[in-house]
Amino acid sequence: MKQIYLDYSATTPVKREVVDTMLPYFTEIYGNASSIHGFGQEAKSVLEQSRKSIAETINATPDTFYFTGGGSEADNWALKGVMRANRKKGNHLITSKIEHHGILHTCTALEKEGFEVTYLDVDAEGMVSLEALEAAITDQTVLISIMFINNEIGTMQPVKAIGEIAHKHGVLFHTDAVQAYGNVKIDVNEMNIDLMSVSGHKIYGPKGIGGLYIKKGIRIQNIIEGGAQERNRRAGTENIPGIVGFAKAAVMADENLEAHREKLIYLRDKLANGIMDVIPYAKYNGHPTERHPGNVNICFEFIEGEALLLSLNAKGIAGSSGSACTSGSLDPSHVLLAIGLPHEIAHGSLRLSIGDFTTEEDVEYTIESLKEIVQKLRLMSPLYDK
Amino acid sequence: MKQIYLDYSATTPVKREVVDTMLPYFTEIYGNASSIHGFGQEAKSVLEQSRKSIAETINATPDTFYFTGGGSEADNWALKGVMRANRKKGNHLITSKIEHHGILHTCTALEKEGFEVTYLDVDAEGMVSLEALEAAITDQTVLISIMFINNEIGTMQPVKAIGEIAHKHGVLFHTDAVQAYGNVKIDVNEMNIDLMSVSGHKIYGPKGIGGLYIKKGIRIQNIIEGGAQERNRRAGTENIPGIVGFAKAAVMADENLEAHREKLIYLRDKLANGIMDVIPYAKYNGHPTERHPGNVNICFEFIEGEALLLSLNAKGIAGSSGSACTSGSLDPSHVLLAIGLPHEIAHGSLRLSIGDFTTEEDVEYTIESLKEIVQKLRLMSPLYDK
Amino acid sequence: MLYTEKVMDHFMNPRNVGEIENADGVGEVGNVKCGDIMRIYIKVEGDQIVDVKFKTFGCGSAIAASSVATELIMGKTIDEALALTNKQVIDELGGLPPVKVHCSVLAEQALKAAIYDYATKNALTFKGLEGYDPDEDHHDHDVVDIEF
Amino acid sequence: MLYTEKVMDHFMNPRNVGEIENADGVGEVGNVKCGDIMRIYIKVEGDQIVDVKFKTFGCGSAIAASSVATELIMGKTIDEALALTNKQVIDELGGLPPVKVHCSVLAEQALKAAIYDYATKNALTFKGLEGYDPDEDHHDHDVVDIEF
Ligand SMILES: Cc1ncc(COP(=O)(O)O)c(C=O)c1O
Ligand SMILES: Cc1ncc(COP(=O)(O)O)c(C=O)c1O
Ligand code: FES
Ligand code: FES
Repeated sequence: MKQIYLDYSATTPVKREVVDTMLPYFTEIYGNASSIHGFGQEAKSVLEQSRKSIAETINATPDTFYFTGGGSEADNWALKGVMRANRKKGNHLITSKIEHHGILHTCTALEKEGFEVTYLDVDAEGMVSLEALEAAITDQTVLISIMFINNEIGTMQPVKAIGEIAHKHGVLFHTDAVQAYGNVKIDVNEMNIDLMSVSGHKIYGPKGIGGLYIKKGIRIQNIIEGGAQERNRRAGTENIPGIVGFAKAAVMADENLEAHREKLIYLRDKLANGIMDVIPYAKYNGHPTERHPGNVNICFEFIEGEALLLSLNAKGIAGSSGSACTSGSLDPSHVLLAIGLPHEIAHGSLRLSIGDFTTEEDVEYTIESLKEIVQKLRLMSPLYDK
Repeated sequence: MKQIYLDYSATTPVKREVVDTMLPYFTEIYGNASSIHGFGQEAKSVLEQSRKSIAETINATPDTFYFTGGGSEADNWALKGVMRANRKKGNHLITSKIEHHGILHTCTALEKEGFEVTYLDVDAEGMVSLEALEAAITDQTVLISIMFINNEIGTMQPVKAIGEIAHKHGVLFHTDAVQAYGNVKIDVNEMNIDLMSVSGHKIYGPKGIGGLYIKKGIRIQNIIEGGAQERNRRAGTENIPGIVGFAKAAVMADENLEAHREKLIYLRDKLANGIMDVIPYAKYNGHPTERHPGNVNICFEFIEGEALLLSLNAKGIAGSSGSACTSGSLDPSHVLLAIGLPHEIAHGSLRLSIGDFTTEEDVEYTIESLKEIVQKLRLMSPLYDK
Repeated sequence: MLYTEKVMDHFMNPRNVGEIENADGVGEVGNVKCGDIMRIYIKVEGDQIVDVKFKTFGCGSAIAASSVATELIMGKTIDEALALTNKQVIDELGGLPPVKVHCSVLAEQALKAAIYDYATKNALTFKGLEGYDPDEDHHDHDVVDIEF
Repeated sequence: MLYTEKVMDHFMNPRNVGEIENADGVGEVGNVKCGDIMRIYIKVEGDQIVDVKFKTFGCGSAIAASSVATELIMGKTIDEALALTNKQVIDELGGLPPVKVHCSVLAEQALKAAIYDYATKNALTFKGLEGYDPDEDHHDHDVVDIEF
């Protein structure tokens, strides 16, 4: 059976070119980048070259980009590191209700440590209100953390304006750009970003590698202490193959950004419009224009998301009901509740995310299959009586 | 020029079989293990299979082994996680002066949080005293963390006896087994180990993946919060290729353990004896018998370690002056100072670590080259007047 | 796979989907907020269940559990049907992930609710309904030890 | 590589290694605890340094810096030699990693110490030695911004 992957927001396949770039670093140039000998110095040199390549894609200097074990670690580091290091300045953190759990659960942990967190509401399209944000700032506020692009509904926040407000009040601004990086052009300087989390496996790079941009001069504590790697800020033998692969993927994404966006937007709109045209009682979630180029998120009334996913999977189509890492949870998505959907509608959500290997035929087949599936499940549903 | 790698304790090449096992998970079975669809479930299944394989090598059940981004993360997690979660029980931690920086710098961070840390001395061969250990335990003691095998001088601690003492006093026992795993047989139950850190890249597996064994029922806080991965204990999209590679390397190491040890011990002794025979004013560090099968650590009087390493490197031989991750530091090794060596001798240290691809010729060539190099550097040294 | 082949079969090809017009008993359990509602219809002749149908809004295993439960009691006596446990449903499905055990409980409870409805309408009593309270909330997601 | 080719060349093939018997001046700086000691011998005729040799216990860049420093002052006048800065040593080596800058400072100081020894023995004064205190600790590892 044909396999159609429409879950690029959960993770992407690693591109062939990326794997090829990584391979020599497993078996040949395998040195520890901290070693003085040739094996080590070769690794060190490619490490710094990779850092530079990635930094360039976000208009940062290499010494502001730190590698981590993924996006979640970067999120944890940014929030815990900045809040703990700036206790003297204040104990207040502002975020939104639709953040990834990497942010939200870190906030819960920080609350247990005595910090105060404001969770901003979003509107029906998933947008944070700039007025509400500004109003939430107190003289205790140290950090604002608002995600660049939401992983479930794809809404993109006005990051630059958020950073402007933060800086106007002398507050630091972190953004979780795990979904945005590689899908929109990011310039940390122009966009007033002080810290930014990114992850390799969302941009056709390897899993288990990510990074945190930290503007120069920011006080931040470590969360992983030990060796002097990453300028004494993140211990652990550097994952050179992962780093090299991440950098290759980042550069490829950056060079191809416009074509990638155009293609994704075309297919996304075709998919979303196609579904909305043929399936009644459906709601297209997220912002109509300010959204991830590949994100489609739709709620189908009267049916439940997991049943939908299983049925799609039986037809070879891989989708998601929202964020991958909360599957197994029985609660509906916190993001869909935050945009004001009632529980029963939120339960019927489907996220289809398009990527570089998606074809027009994939989209057509998906629309067709989805129509059948929704119809079948609705006929089984006690809530459906049309 | 021939390249001779004698720095297996810093990191190992990834074995061909390991890379081959990893490859499909980059480009084909690339799903997010938390996803419901086929791509995800395949990943999930290999994830759990890998966990099981690794757990079996240490005689643990799969639900006690958690993947991390490396050995340093595991060390940080064990210490911070246990101490913070057991504040009600006490605030005292016991460790040794020769731990890896992943432990020592974590201890410093914990001291800043208000915990008390006892750093045990070691004897001239790097051994912790069991009497001193027992005497250090107070009613506030929550955790003892003593490394299994030291990364610089190779000394192996009496882990089982340490665990026994810990348990006799109702104290938890963590061991950093990053250097031991794959080099000695470990049975966490028989050895009274409650928590244990391991790392992939020291056993011919990939970098950027490690793990923490946590016995059932132990209270431990997370250090990376977010998604529900790793049974809610360590967030972040699972690094499936890394995990698969780590498991493959672990199983290979376990199956081949006896032959590996025999070979390493034979070459190690040949190398150490060869050097001690032909170079005067040298001191063989560590324990004569209770040591890493591949570790040779020798101090050469009147010369400095970096100059030695550079000269070796110029002859194609990759060695280390101690721990890789402190290179760049100008201070002599804390381990060598802890075994009582004076600064000037500690500065002249060389660690050569043997691994599966080392040959008898490598060893012979190294002895010969080293003799020349030491002679040349001594003739340049103002301290040498023989 | 997340589910056994048996679960997938009953999910993809559910038996006895639909409604029974003028059913002798109808039971509905679950909660739309939790994303699961199960409704079971029974037709009774004498003490025998001669027809049973279901409609379910819920996850894959809820649908599979409904299907299996209706199959298990089709043609059985009321007393036999009342003896059905969620354990039997799980066994028949070849197992369910721990987090999905409650879906099988829903099936057991929906069936009991349908029989209770039949009993109430016909002023009958059954041993298997002793102590049964249709308003009790049998739907507690937290009782299962979530393992994943 | 950690070091430039120039550094490696001077490290592997150091110029002017050794001692000068009955040297006119000998200077030693560094500290065995810190793992670096540099000793420079000079032979002076008139105001000219006609021979210079060194012995160094230290890292690769310390040896290379000694070698380059001796080469730079060989045949020079004392005043010219006193004008030598660690910056010149670094430039001549094609650069040093920031953490190794202090090795070049050692070379400058060892030379000054040797000339000071010569001056003291011969009751001479040099402009370049004004304010020079041989007992001052010029050896501070912490002054460099450690970047790696
Ligand atoms: C004893 C010991 N502990 C911890 C570590 C850290 O492991 P990793 O580099 O995987 O973070 C190492 C090696 O680097 C080690 O030798
Ligand atoms: C918005 C967002 N933040 C953080 C993460 C976590 O990244 P990682 O899986 O690399 O830890 C993800 C994806 O999993 C994400 O979509
Ligand atoms: S119906 Fe609630 S999870 Fe199955
Ligand atoms: S002599 Fe101290 S590091 Fe060079």
